[in-house]
Amino acid sequence: MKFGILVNEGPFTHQASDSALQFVTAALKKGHEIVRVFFYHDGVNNSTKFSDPPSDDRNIVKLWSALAEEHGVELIVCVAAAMRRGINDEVLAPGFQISGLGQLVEAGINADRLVVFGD
Amino acid sequence: MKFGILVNEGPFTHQASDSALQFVTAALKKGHEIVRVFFYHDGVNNSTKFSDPPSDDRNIVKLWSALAEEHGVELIVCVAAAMRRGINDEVLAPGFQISGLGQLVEAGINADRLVVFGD
Amino acid sequence: MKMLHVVNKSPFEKSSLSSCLRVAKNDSGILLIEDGVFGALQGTSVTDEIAGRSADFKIYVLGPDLAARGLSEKPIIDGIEIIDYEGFVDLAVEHGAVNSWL
Amino acid sequence: MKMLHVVNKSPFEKSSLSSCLRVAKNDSGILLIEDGVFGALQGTSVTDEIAGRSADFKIYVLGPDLAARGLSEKPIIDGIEIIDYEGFVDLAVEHGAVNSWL
Amino acid sequence: MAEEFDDEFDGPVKRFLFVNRKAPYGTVYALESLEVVLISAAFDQDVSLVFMDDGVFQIVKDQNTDGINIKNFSRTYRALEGYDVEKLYVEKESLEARGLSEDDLLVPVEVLDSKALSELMNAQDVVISA
Amino acid sequence: MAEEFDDEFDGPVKRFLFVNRKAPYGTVYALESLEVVLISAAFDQDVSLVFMDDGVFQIVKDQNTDGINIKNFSRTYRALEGYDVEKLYVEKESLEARGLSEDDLLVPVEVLDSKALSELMNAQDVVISA
Repeated sequence: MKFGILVNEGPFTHQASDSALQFVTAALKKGHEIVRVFFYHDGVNNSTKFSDPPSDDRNIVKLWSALAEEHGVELIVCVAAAMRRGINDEVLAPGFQISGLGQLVEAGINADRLVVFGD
Repeated sequence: MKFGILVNEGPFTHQASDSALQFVTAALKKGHEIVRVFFYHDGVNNSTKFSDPPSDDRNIVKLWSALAEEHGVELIVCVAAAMRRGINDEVLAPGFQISGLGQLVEAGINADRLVVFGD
Repeated sequence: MKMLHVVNKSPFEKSSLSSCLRVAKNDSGILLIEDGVFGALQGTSVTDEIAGRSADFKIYVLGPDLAARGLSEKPIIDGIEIIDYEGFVDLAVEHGAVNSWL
Repeated sequence: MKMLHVVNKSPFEKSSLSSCLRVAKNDSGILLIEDGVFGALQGTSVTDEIAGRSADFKIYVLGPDLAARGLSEKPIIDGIEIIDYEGFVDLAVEHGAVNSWL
Repeated sequence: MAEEFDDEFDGPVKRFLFVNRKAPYGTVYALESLEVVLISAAFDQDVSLVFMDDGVFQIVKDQNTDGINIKNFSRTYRALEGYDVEKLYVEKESLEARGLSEDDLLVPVEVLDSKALSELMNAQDVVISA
Repeated sequence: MAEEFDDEFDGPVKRFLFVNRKAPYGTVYALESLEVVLISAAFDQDVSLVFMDDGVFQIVKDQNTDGINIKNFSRTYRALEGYDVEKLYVEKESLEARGLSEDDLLVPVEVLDSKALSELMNAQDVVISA
C-alpha cells in the first residue's frame, strides 16, 4: 500500500517526528511504499543540517536523511513554511528538497493513506 | 524595575514570541529595564537571520534585532537548545548571542521579575 | 507578596486554567492572555467554574488578545478587568513573582 | 469504510480524546499514541469516560509509548489492545482513512 | 475512494476534509491550514471544512489584530467561495459550549450536530486535522 | 526576595521553583527543564521542584524508551540529590487523578495537597513552569 506522511512539528520539541520515523520504518519493513514525507508548519525544522544533538541521544535529522539515502524516501519541505522559519537551501540536510504545498495535496491524492503526525 | 524575559517557543508557531515582544516594548516605554531576554527550547528558533515571512506579516526576528539595536536589549540564545535545533553562529541574526543556561539563572537572580512566555 | 499567575491556554482545550484555579493561593492575581482570554467570556461551558472563583482572585484579561479574536464586544464575567500590555507590565511590578502556566 | 482515529494528547491535559469520542462514528478504530496512552489506564479520573465508550469503538494503545512512560505493567481498560508500530501500520491499512486529532 | 473525474483537472478527485480545531493567533495552525485548503481547491479536489472545538473561533466576526501586531487573516475565509470552497460546516456542540451562535460568524456555514458530523467525517478520503 | 548569602557562592540566593506539569517524551520540556534545574543548583540557589498535572509522569519508575528511540533521562532525577537538590514535591491531587501512588515513583518526594502547594508556591522568588 502507498503511504503519504505529513510531519507538522520540529525535531525534539514534540514526539511527532520520532513517531513518524518509527511509522515509516515499520511500513517499509512490511513492504509498503512511502510516496512522500511532507514537512509542514514547524516540521520544516527537521531539515537543517546544523542540528547537532548530544551524542547520547538520537539525531533526528540524520535519521530522516538516512531514510532518503537507503530507501529513496522523498522528503519534501514546504517552501512557505520554511521561509517563515529560516529554512533554505543554505541549511538543508542531505535528502531533503524544498517545494510547494501542492506536493502535500498530491501526496493526499496519490497515496492510499495520508498519516499526519503533529502536536 | 529590572525584568528578565524567557521565551520558550519559536516565531509564528505560537504567540509566545509576539507576546514577549509586546511586553518588552511596553516595559521599556514605561521606563523599566530589560536585563536580558533568554531564548530556550524552541525559542532559539527566533534567532535565525534566514527567517523571511510574507511581506504583509510581521518579521519577528527583525523585531527582536531592532530591540537589541535601539534599546541595547541583550538577546541570549541557549547553546544546548540551539545545537539540538540547528541554530549556530552561521545562521544567527544581528543582536543575538549564543551562551549557556547560566545566563538564564543569572537573569532570574539579577532581575526583580522573570516573566516566561511559552506554549 | 501576592503572585501573578498568567494563563495563556484555552480553558476549552487545556486544563491549565483549572490547575491554576486549584493551586493558586487566594488573593493572587490571574491574568488571561493569548488563547487564555476565552476564560473571561460569559455564557460558555466554563463560565461557572471561573465565575465561581472570581471572589477568591483578582482576574484580568488582556484586551488586545480579546480584540484579535473578535471578542471585544462580548460580555465578560463580572469583576474581570480588561487591561493592555502596559497594564500587564504594571501587574508584574505590583506582584512579587510571575508564574506562567505553560 | 471504517476510519482510524489517532489521539496523541494526554486526556488529563487536553480535550482531544473527548472530542474524538464525541465525533467519531461508532465502530471506528481509536489508537492512543505518545501522551495519548494515558487514556488506556485503569483507575484514573478519565477511565470511566473512556471505558464507558469501549463498546462503541475498537480501542488500541501503542505499547512502546506505554513502556517509555513506565506504564507497561499497569492495568489497562478491558478491551483495549496493545500494539506496536507494525500494528499501527496494519491498522492504517485496514481502515479507510486515518484522522489524527492534533 | 472517490475516483471520479473532473471537468478541468485531469486527475483523480478525492474528498479532502480539513478539521479546524484550533483558535487563530494563539498558534499558526489555523493560518497555515488555510493555505493547504486553497491549494487543495486549486487541485480541484472535493474540499470540505469543519470548524469544531476552538476552531470555531477562526471564523468569529470583527477580529482586530492591530493590538497584537499579527496579520489578520480572517478575510481569507470570506474569499474561499471564490475558490469554489463552499462546504463549510460548524459543529453545534462546539459553538454552544463557547456561547456563540451563527450570527457571530463571518461566513455562511451549515451547523451540524456531532452525530451528523461523524457521518460527514466518515465519508472522506483524506482528513487533515489541526 | 530571599537575599541571604551562601557559604560557597558569593552572590544572592533566591528561591527558584520549577513547576513540572508536562509528561516526558511527548514533548522535550521535561528534559530541557531538568537542565535548568541542574544549572540553578550549580549557582547555589535555593531550588525546589514540584511535580503536578502530567508532570508526575516524569518520575514514574521503570521507564523504558528502547521502543521509541528517545534517550531515557529518568535516572537524572535520581542524580539530583548529588547536586543538593532535595526538595521534591508532588501534588496529591495530580497523583490520585492518574491512579498513581508514591510507590510508583523513582525518587523520594514529599506529597502535598494543593492547599499546601499553594503556600509553597507563594513563597518563591522565581517560578519556572513548563
